[in-house]
Amino acid sequence: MGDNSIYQPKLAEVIYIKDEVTGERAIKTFHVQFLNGDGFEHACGQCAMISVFGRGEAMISIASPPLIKEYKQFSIMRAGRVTSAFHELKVGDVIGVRGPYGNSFPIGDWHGKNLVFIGGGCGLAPIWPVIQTAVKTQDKFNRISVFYGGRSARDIMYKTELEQLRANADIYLSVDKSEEGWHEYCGFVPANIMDKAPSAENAVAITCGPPIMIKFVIQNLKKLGFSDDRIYTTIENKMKCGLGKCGRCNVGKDYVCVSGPVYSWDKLKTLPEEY
Amino acid sequence: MERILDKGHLLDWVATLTAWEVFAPGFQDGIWGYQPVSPSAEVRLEHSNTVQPPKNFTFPQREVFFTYDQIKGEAPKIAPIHPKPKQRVVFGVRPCDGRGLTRMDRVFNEQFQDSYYQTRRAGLAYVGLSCNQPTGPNCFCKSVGGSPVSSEGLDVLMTDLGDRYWVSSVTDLGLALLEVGGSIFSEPAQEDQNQVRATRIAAVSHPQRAVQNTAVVPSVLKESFSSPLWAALAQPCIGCGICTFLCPTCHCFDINDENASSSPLRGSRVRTWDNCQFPDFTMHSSGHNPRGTLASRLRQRVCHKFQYFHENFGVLQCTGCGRCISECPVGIDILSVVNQVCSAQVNGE
Amino acid sequence: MSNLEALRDQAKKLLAKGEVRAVIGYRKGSRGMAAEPVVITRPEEAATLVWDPTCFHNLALYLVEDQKRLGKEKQKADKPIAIVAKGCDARAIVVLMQENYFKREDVYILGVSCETTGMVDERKLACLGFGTLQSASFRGDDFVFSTVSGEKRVAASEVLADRCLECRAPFPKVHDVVFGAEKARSLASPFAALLQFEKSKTSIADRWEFWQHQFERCIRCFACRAVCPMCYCEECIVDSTRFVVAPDTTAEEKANRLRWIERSATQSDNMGYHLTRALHLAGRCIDCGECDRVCPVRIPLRLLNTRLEREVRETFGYDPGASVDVASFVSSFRDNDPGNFIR
Amino acid sequence: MPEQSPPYEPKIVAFLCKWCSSAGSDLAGVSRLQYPANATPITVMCSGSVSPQYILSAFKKGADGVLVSGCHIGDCHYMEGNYLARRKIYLVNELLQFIGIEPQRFRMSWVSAAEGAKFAKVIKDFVEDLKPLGPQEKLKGQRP
Repeated sequence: MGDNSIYQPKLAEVIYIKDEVTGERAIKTFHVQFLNGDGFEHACGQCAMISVFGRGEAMISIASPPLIKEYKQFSIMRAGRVTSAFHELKVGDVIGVRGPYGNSFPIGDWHGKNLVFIGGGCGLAPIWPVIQTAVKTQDKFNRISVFYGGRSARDIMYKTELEQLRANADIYLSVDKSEEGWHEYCGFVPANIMDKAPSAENAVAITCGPPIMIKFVIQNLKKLGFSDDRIYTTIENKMKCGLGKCGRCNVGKDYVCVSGPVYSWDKLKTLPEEY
Repeated sequence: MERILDKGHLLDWVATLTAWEVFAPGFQDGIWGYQPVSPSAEVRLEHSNTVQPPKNFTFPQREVFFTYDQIKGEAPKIAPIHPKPKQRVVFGVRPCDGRGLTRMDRVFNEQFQDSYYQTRRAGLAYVGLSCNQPTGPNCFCKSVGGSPVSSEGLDVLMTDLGDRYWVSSVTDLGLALLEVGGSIFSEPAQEDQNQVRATRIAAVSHPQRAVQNTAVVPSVLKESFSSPLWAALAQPCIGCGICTFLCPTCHCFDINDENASSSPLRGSRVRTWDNCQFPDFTMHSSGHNPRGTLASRLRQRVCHKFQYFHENFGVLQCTGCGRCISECPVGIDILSVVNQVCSAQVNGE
Repeated sequence: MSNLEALRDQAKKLLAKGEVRAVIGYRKGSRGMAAEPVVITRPEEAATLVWDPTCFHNLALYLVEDQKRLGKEKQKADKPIAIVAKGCDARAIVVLMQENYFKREDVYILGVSCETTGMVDERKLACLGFGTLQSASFRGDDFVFSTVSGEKRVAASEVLADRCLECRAPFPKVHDVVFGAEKARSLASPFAALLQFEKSKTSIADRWEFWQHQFERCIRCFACRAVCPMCYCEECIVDSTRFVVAPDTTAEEKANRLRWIERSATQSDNMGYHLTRALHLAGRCIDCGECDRVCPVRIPLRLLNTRLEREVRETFGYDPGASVDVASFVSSFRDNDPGNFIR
Repeated sequence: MPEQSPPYEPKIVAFLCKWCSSAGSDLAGVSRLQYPANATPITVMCSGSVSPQYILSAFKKGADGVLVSGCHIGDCHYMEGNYLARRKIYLVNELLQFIGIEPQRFRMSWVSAAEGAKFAKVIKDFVEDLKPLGPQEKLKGQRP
């Protein structure tokens, strides 16, 4: 009976590790493959509760698109006890994964539209599966643009992948302050949006990043004419169960782990600001 | 089924319940609490109410989910742990705590069913005792949709008629408990009928403290999120966990890995009670804290009980037992908080 | 008798003249007779202050909160904050000053003397079966309670909290102004409860059985810690699973923080918490008894604290909370401290 | 004779100050003194740095006995660390006995860098005193 427990993780093996960003705000990308024929399907934007046994669990968004069935991708910034444990893992180590949790981006509603993605810092990971899915099924969408910024050039994650994306999408990178060897935009992500001014016409904006960035991105998107129901974002709160029970991720009546993490701005703005 | 039980025969009934572990209120260590009933023990149901609700029977403070055992370089061995199904009867549960169980059911038994809770819940029977008088000065069950004679969440409801109990079954499980007792009970006479009716009417008519205008509280609280009163009312709060740990409906928890040995790695993943009043409850690992102030945490507790739960499940979460009021070290009074915040909002203060 | 009107007048005057930022005191609570802590900032609020036998709370706690808030907001107070302080509260304030938590000029002490009584023990009072109580007041050596069936007068010694029965100094020695007199009293001997316990549990086995049972019952609500003015650590050892994170806390530190005590309320973990807390309070605990009063499962925490307090007083000749000018107990020593237990 | 399980060997956690007691234990080692191998030494900078929670933690993790050892009074490398340790550890000792822990399970000693023989004797005595008590279960964490 315990096997059916909603708290029981499935075992998965780490098959690939990549250092995305090094230093203080280190980010690593992991591919994990379920053992024993286990597994689950997920949708773009959903999360999983992943754990290093002996250290604990953390809720991390699944960064691989649903099209990829062989493994799940997680890009994790080193921030605390559990995420540090992930950074110590080696290929071949076994972790626990349970999920998928939360809602997902309504990609089906966006067919025929222009997609504007806006990410900052490690906030590229939650929207990455949407970008991947959109690019791989490009015939269903119009123009795809990706705005992404980091504090400095070395904080930019998915560097290679972003370069490859240039063939299929408009990529606008930025760093907060100018630095040697950087030839793209210097300044914060919200400013970069105003600089490039993507058209709101038939477009949907999807943003994820630090709360302060999201706040100004949304302000600027509205200036550009994006209506509240065409702006999507994800929020993250501390989570322990992923099942709407443990009581800490709620924003008003909404448990982010069940009703979120994906919100359109017209929905999110009705909730109290507790995130 | 309605029956009459002589008070002197209460233990005889308990003795027939051989298939069940029986618990009843007892006075130990200076407080009333639920204790296992041994054949020789005296069962006393004249308690006011227990300091702790019977929450532990379905949601213990510590629940082990599984153990892990890993030799370095090998895959971990995971051994699920699950409570053994147990048949338990708890005597003397007050109606507010019976209703508390139904609120916990909504959380653990609906979307994403919690098998730990379910297993413990499945074998559990509450033999309730209606409150002829409010059990304490801070009872307010009537104003949150309950009643001192409510049978919600109970399997059997007993009413004290002086030298005997009126015993009525509420659920099939309750009926089974009465049937096991068999001839220990007697058929109620017309006089008993009259007396129980009169007793219950009197019970319900006792004055209680009250939430004002309960019907509009959820919607008014929703408008009061930014009220300056939250900060003022939270000023004396010391941020302890009494209010929530003693609440029959608070269910927040934490999950941690507890290691017994680091090499080989051995330990267990454990759920423990947690508490929205602790400052680190919602703190992100970055240090950002969506509910970083005492005011925001008091608001969370009150709004969860009186607004969010209502929005999600259509009923108030609070059952009016009054424990959080009586036991608060500094006198924070959920009734007064709700009433003050709501009246300030309604009166546009 | 401490004159409530004089106390209110003084508080009002201090606020009206702008001599203090706020006054920490007691007011009537909403749940029956008990008073509750309040912080007032306007002179007209002074009329709500009360002083009665239900003013249990050690208000020094709110001085700590105030300092923490100022620190967090990186502010410096331009004026002192006033506080109503009983004998025990004033001792707590002295310990906090000894530890440089704040300075004497940061606080204006409105001392109140408990004279020959003290604070009521609600559990003892409940045994008298008065039913719902509306208010409590001092009357000489007695307490008067107003109940639904009229006034009840009870000798204070019958329902006094143990801590007050055993109190050596029911008068706030350190104060700016004091209400009420320093009176001689003949109450129970210091450590009476402890001595009675020791008489009843003489063997190691008896004592273990007792404490094992007590620690098993702890539900880890941390009310004992929350209510204690001396438990001001930013990060308590029990929070090592989830500790205070400052902007400059590195991931490294967060990852490697030691986990002294798990969150599970097991006997072993509970014991680790309570014993460590008792030792952290050695020489600092001024026996306000608040931890004992607030414990919802009635663990007799005062026994642990008074056991160490007795050592501190009798073996080391140290009087906690008596003077700002002596070094704190754990940061000082005497050449003749006992060493005969050392091999 | 029937086969017997190996005799009970108590586990001791010994907090030894770096300057004296730890050096004393090294001396006991290099002098080839015979003493029981029951102690797990943990070198600390000073006996004054041993927090009560170290001691409780050692018991919680299953130590049968805990030893704190430092420089003799007057010899502290930091002048007064061991004076501070003395009153602190005295209270730990009293409190442990108060809650019903056998007094034999906790011990403090002064061992200088030159006292290899004394260190050996402290450990030997400790082991002898602990053996009759059997394993320490009172403060040990029981999991799961």
